[in-house]
Amino acid sequence: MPDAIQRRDLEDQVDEFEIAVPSPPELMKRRAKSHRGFIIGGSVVLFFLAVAVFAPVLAPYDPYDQDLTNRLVPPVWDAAKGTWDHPFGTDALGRDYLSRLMFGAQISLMIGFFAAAVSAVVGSCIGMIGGYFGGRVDNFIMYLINVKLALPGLLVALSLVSVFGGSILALILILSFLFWDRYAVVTRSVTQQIRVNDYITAAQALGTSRTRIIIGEVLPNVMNQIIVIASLEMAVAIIVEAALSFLGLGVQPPTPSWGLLLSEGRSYMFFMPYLINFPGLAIFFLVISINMMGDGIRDITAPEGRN
Amino acid sequence: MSSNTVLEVENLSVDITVPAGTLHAVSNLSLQVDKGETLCIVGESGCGKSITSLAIMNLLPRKAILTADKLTLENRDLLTLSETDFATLRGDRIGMIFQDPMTSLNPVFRIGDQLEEVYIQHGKGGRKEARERAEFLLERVGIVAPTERLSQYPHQLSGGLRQRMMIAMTLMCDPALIIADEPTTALDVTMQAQTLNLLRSLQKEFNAGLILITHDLGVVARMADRVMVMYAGRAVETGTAEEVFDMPTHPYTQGLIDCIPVPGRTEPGSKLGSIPGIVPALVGDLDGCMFRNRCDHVSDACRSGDITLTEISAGRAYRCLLSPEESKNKLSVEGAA
Amino acid sequence: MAKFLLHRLYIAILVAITVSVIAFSLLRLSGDLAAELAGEDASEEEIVLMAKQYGLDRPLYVQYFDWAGSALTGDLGRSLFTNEPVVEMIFERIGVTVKLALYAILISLMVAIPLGVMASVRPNTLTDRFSLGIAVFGQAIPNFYFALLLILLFGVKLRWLPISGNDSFAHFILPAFTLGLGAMPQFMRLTRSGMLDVLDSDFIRTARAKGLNPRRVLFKHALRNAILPIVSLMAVVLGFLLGGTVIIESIFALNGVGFLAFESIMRQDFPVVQSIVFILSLSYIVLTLLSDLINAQLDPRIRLG
Amino acid sequence: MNQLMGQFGHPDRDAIPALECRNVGRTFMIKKGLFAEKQPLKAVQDVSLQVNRGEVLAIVGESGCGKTTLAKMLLGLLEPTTGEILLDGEPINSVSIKDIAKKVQPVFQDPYSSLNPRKTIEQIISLPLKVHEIGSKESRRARVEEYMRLVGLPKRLIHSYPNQLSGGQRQRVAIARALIMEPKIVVCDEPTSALDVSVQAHILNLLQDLREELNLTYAFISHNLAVVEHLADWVAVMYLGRLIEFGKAADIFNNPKHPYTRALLDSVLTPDASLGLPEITLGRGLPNPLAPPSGCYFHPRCPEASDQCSAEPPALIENEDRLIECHLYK
Repeated sequence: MPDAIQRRDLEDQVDEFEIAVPSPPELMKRRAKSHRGFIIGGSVVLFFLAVAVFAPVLAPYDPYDQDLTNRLVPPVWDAAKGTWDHPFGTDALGRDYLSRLMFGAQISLMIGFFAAAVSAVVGSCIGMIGGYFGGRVDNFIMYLINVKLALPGLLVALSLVSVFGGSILALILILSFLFWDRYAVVTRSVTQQIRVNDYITAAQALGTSRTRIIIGEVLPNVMNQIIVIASLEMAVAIIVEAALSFLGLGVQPPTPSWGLLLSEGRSYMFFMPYLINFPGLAIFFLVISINMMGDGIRDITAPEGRN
Repeated sequence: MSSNTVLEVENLSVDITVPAGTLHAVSNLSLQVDKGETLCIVGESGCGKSITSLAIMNLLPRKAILTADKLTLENRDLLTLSETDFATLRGDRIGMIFQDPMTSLNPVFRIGDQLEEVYIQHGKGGRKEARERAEFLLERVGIVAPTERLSQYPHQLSGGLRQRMMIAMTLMCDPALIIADEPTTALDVTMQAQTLNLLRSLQKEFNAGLILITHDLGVVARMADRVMVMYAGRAVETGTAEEVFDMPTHPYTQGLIDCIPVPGRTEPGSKLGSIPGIVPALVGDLDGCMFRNRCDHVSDACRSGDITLTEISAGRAYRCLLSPEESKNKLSVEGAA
Repeated sequence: MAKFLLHRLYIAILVAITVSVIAFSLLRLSGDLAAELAGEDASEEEIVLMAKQYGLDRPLYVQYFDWAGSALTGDLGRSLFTNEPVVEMIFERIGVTVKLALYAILISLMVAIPLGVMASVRPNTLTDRFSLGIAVFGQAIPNFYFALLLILLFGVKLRWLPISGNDSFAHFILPAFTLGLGAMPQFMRLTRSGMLDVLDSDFIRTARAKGLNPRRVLFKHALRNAILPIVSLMAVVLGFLLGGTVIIESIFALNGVGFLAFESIMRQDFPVVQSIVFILSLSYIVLTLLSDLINAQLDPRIRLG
Repeated sequence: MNQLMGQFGHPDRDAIPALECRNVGRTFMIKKGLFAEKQPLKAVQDVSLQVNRGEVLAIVGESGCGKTTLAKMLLGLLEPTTGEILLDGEPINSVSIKDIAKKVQPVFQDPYSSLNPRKTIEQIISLPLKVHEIGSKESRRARVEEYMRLVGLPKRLIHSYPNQLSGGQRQRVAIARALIMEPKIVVCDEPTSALDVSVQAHILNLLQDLREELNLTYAFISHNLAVVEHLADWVAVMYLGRLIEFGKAADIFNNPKHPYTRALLDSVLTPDASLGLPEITLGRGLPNPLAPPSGCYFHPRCPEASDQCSAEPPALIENEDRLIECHLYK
C-alpha cells in the first residue's frame, strides 16, 4: 500500500450515543443464563450423565447380582415390605433395581449420544453438499432423502437388529441410519439460504475452494441448527433404543437397558407397578430434559445479525 | 380546525417495551392532513416514520403503547374507539399502501376476491357492486383488461402491477385518508414516477388526504404539499415543500439535502456533504437535542432540557435552539460552501 | 401444474423402485436363505436342492427381477412359517392397521390444530404454555410406557376399556390415543410456527389494514396459508404411523400388519417382513403424492406456476 | 466491432485498457419442467466496452437488465458463453480464479449479507490473505489494521462481529476486504443502495478518495443515476442484457440519445420542490427475458418506435461521441 495515503480516523472517538451491542457469543451467554428451560433441562441431563459415569462407584450393588431370596422387594416407601437395603426395590431375580437403573443410564446416554453424533456428521455433510451445489447433486440427495423417508424406519431397524444382533455398536449404527435424514433436510435448506449471501460470493471471488467455503463459511452458520437437531434426535434415539429393547430386539438381557427393564417388569406390572414406572419415568425425565435443553439451545442461538 | 381537515394528531407518542427498557419510537408528534392534501413524512431508517403510520392505523405491535392528546379522523375521536369499531374505519375511511407489493397481497386468493372483500366487509354493497367497483378502479389505475386481471393470482403480476392493485384496493371504499409507506421503494426507477403520478392524480380525484412516508428526498420534493422531517422519533422540521427544501432551518434537514448528489447541481467528483456520527438508540430517558452528536452547531444548551418546536409561521416549525436568524446565516453559508 | 405433478410422479416411481431393491436385499441380508428354508438339521445336499427349487442359485439381479415381476402381478411369495401367500396375510390384517392409524391421526389433528392456532394467536400466554406442555409431554413419553400406563389405569383399575384384541371400536381407543399422542407435538408445533409466520406476514397486515374482521383474517387469510405445510406433514406422519404400529399393536394385541411384522421378525419370516416394508413404503409414496396433489389444488402458485 | 471500439473515445490509444469486454455474452439454459426443452435465457448479449486505469465505468439499467450477470463475469465467477473479457489486455479465462482475484475484487449491495455473521471483523478482512496464504498471522493482523485505518474503521472494532456495526461501518469492512488484495479493479454492485442517504454520502466520498489514492478502476453498477453522474467517467446503459448506449458520463447526462436512456434520466427525482413529477411514457414493465420482443428489445415500451423497430434489430453503431443501438441514429 502506498505510503502517501491519507489515514482516515473518522469514527475513532466514541460517539456520545453509542451503546455497546453484545457480540454473538456474549449474547448467547446472556441468553443461556436467563433461559429457565435450558438451565433446568441442562442440570437434569448433567445429573443423569453424572449418574451414568459414576454408576460403578455410586451403585450400591452389582447390577447383575441375583439374590433369589430377595425377589420383588418393593421400594423403601412401601410401608409393609420396603427396606433401605434396596431403596428402589428388587426385580424378579432379586437384583437391586436402583443399581440396574443407574447402569441403564450408561447405555441410554451412550447409544443416544453416539447415534445422534454419527447421524449428525453423515446427515449434515449430505445436506450441506446438496444445498451448496444444487442442480444434479442436489437432485440426487433429495432422491436419497425421499428413499429414506419412504422406508418404515422402525420396521427396517427391527429387521436389521434381528439380522445383525443387538450389540451396542450395531444399535448405534442402525439408529444413525434411522436419523440422518432430519439433519440432511434441515442443513440442506439452511445451506440454500446461506449460499445466496454475498459473503459466499465474496469468498468465491477470492478463489476459495469449495471445501473451504463449506467448512469455513457455511458450517459456522449451520452449526446451531445441527446442535439443536442433535439434541432432539438424541432424545428420540434414546426412546427408540428403549423401544427396540422393549420388543426384545435391542440390547440383550441381562444388560440393564431401561427398555429391557420395562419389558421384564411388564409381566409384574399389575402387582408391582414400580417395575415399569422407574424405568419409564427415567426415560421420560431424561428425554424431557434433553428436549428442554434442545429447545433452550434453539432460543439461545436464535439467528442474530439482522435487526 | 377547518372542516377540510381529515386527520388531526396532537402529541402522539409510541413507546415499545424492549429487553433493554422502553423504546421511545415516537415522541410528541403532532400533524394535520387536509382533504386533497399530501403530507410527506421523511426521515432515515429508525426515525419512527413507519411506526407513526401504524399508530394512526391502530396496527401497532402488541408491545407498543400509544398515547396522544388528540387523534381524530374526520372529527371522530379515534382514541376512545374499541378495536372492533376501529376495524370498521380501516379500509373504509383510511386505506394503507405498503412498501413491498410482492408480499402484500395474499398469494392464495384471486386479486378480485381481495379487492371485493373490502367493499363487502364494509357494507358498501353486494358481490355484483363490488365487482363493478373493482373493474372501474382497475381501469382508473391504468390496467388493461381489468376483468381478466381480477381473476388472476398475485404471483401472475409484476411488482408495478401489484402496487397498482394495492392502490385500487385502498380506493375501493373511497377513503378520506390514504397512508402510503414507501410505496415505490421496491419498484424500478422507471416504475416509480408512474406509480407516484397515479397515486397523486387519484388522491386529488378522490379528494383524499395522503400521508406519504419515504426516505427519498426527491419523492418528497415532487409529491409533497407539506413536509415533516423526522429524526429520532420527533418532528424536527415542518413546512411546505418549497420552504423546507429552499430554506431548511434544522441542521439535520440541511445535512440530508447536502448528502445527496443532484445532477446539475453538485459538481461530479466533488466531496458530498455528510453527517458524521450515529443515530441514537431511543431507549431510556431522552434529554436534550437528539441530533447534538452529529451537529456542527452544537452548544452546551443542546445537551439537556426539553427542546421544543419553534413555530415560525403557521405550519412552519423547527426543533432547534438556533434562532431563525442564526440558522439562516449558518446553514446557508454552509450550503453555499 | 401438470409438469409439476409429472415431475413428482417420476421421482415417486424412482423412489419406489429403489425401495423395492432395498426391501429385496433385506431378505438376502438374513444369510443363507436356502439353509433357512431347508430347516435346521438339513444336509448340504438338501440345502443345494432347496436353493435350486426356489431359484436361489441364480444371480441376485435375476432373482430381483423375478421377485419384482411377480410383485407387480400381486404375488409376494409365501410365508416361510405358515406357507400362506404373503399377500393374503397382509390383506387380512391391513384394515386394522389403517383404522388404527386413521383414528390416531384424527385424534392428534383434532387436538393439535386448535391448540396450535390458539397458541399462535396468543403467544406466551397460558394457552400457549399449555399447548407447549402437551407437545413436550407427547414428545418425551415413550409410547410403549404410556401404553402400559393406559392399560393399568383404564383397563385394570377403572375397567372402562378393553386392553387387547380388535373386535370393537372400544378396542381401538387406547391404542389410537397412544399413537396419536406421539404425532401431536409435530402438528402442534408446525401449526403454531406456521401461523406465527403467516400472522407476521405483509399480506396479513394488508388484510388487517383493510378492516376485515379478525376472525376472517385468522381463518380465511392466515389459516389457508398455514395449512399448506400441515397437509404435507399429514402424509409423512400417516406413513410414519403405519410403520409405528409395530409396538402399539403388539402391546394391545391388535391383529394388524404391525403385529404381523413383529411376529415375522421374531420368527425370521423374511418374505413377510420384506413385503410389509415394501407395501408400507409404497403407501407412504402414494400418500405424499396425494398431499402434493392437494397442495397444488390449495396453492395457485403451484397450480398455475 | 473491436476496431470501432479502438477508434472511439480513448485519446490514449496505445494504453492497454484496465478492463475490456469484447462481445461478451452469457446464456443460461433454463429448464422448465422435467420433459420440457431447455430454453435459452440470454442474460447478457454482445457487450463490448472498455475502461482505463483509474476511471469509473458505471453500468446502469433496471433490475433484470443483466448488470449482475455481467458483474459476475467480470469477477470470474461466471464464464462468458461468447466473447472475452480482458484484464490489462490479458484474457480472463486464461488465468485461474485466484489470479483474477488478485486483480478484481467485489463490493456488494447489502452490507448485512456480505459479511459472515459468525466471524469477527479481523477474520473477515483477513480472509483473502488466508485463502491466498499471504503472510504470517502477525503480519496479517498488521495489514488488517492498516486497511481498517484506510477505510476509516476504528481499530477497536477489530474483534467485533458484524452485528455490532452500523450499516456504514459494515460497508467499510466490505471495502477493506476487497482492497486488502491490492486489486486494480473493484466491482461495486449497488454499494450504497441499501444505506441511508447520510451514510451513502460517507461511502461515496470514501470510494472517491480511495480511487484517487490507489489509482483504482471501478466497475460501478447502479440504478441510482444521480450517484452515477456524480462518480462515473463512462456510462454503459443496459436493457434486457444488451448494451444500448455507451459513452462518456458527461456526454450521456448532457445529451442522452437512446429513448430508454432518456426515460431513465427523466425518472431521476431531484429534490427540487419547484418541479412536478415527470411524465414517463414507458408504459409496461420489462418484458419476459425468455421471450424477448422481436426487433429492438425496447420497442414495446418505446415512445418513438416505428415499424422498423419491431421488424429488425438495430446494430450497435458509433454515433458522434458514443456507441448506441437504436434505429433513430444512423
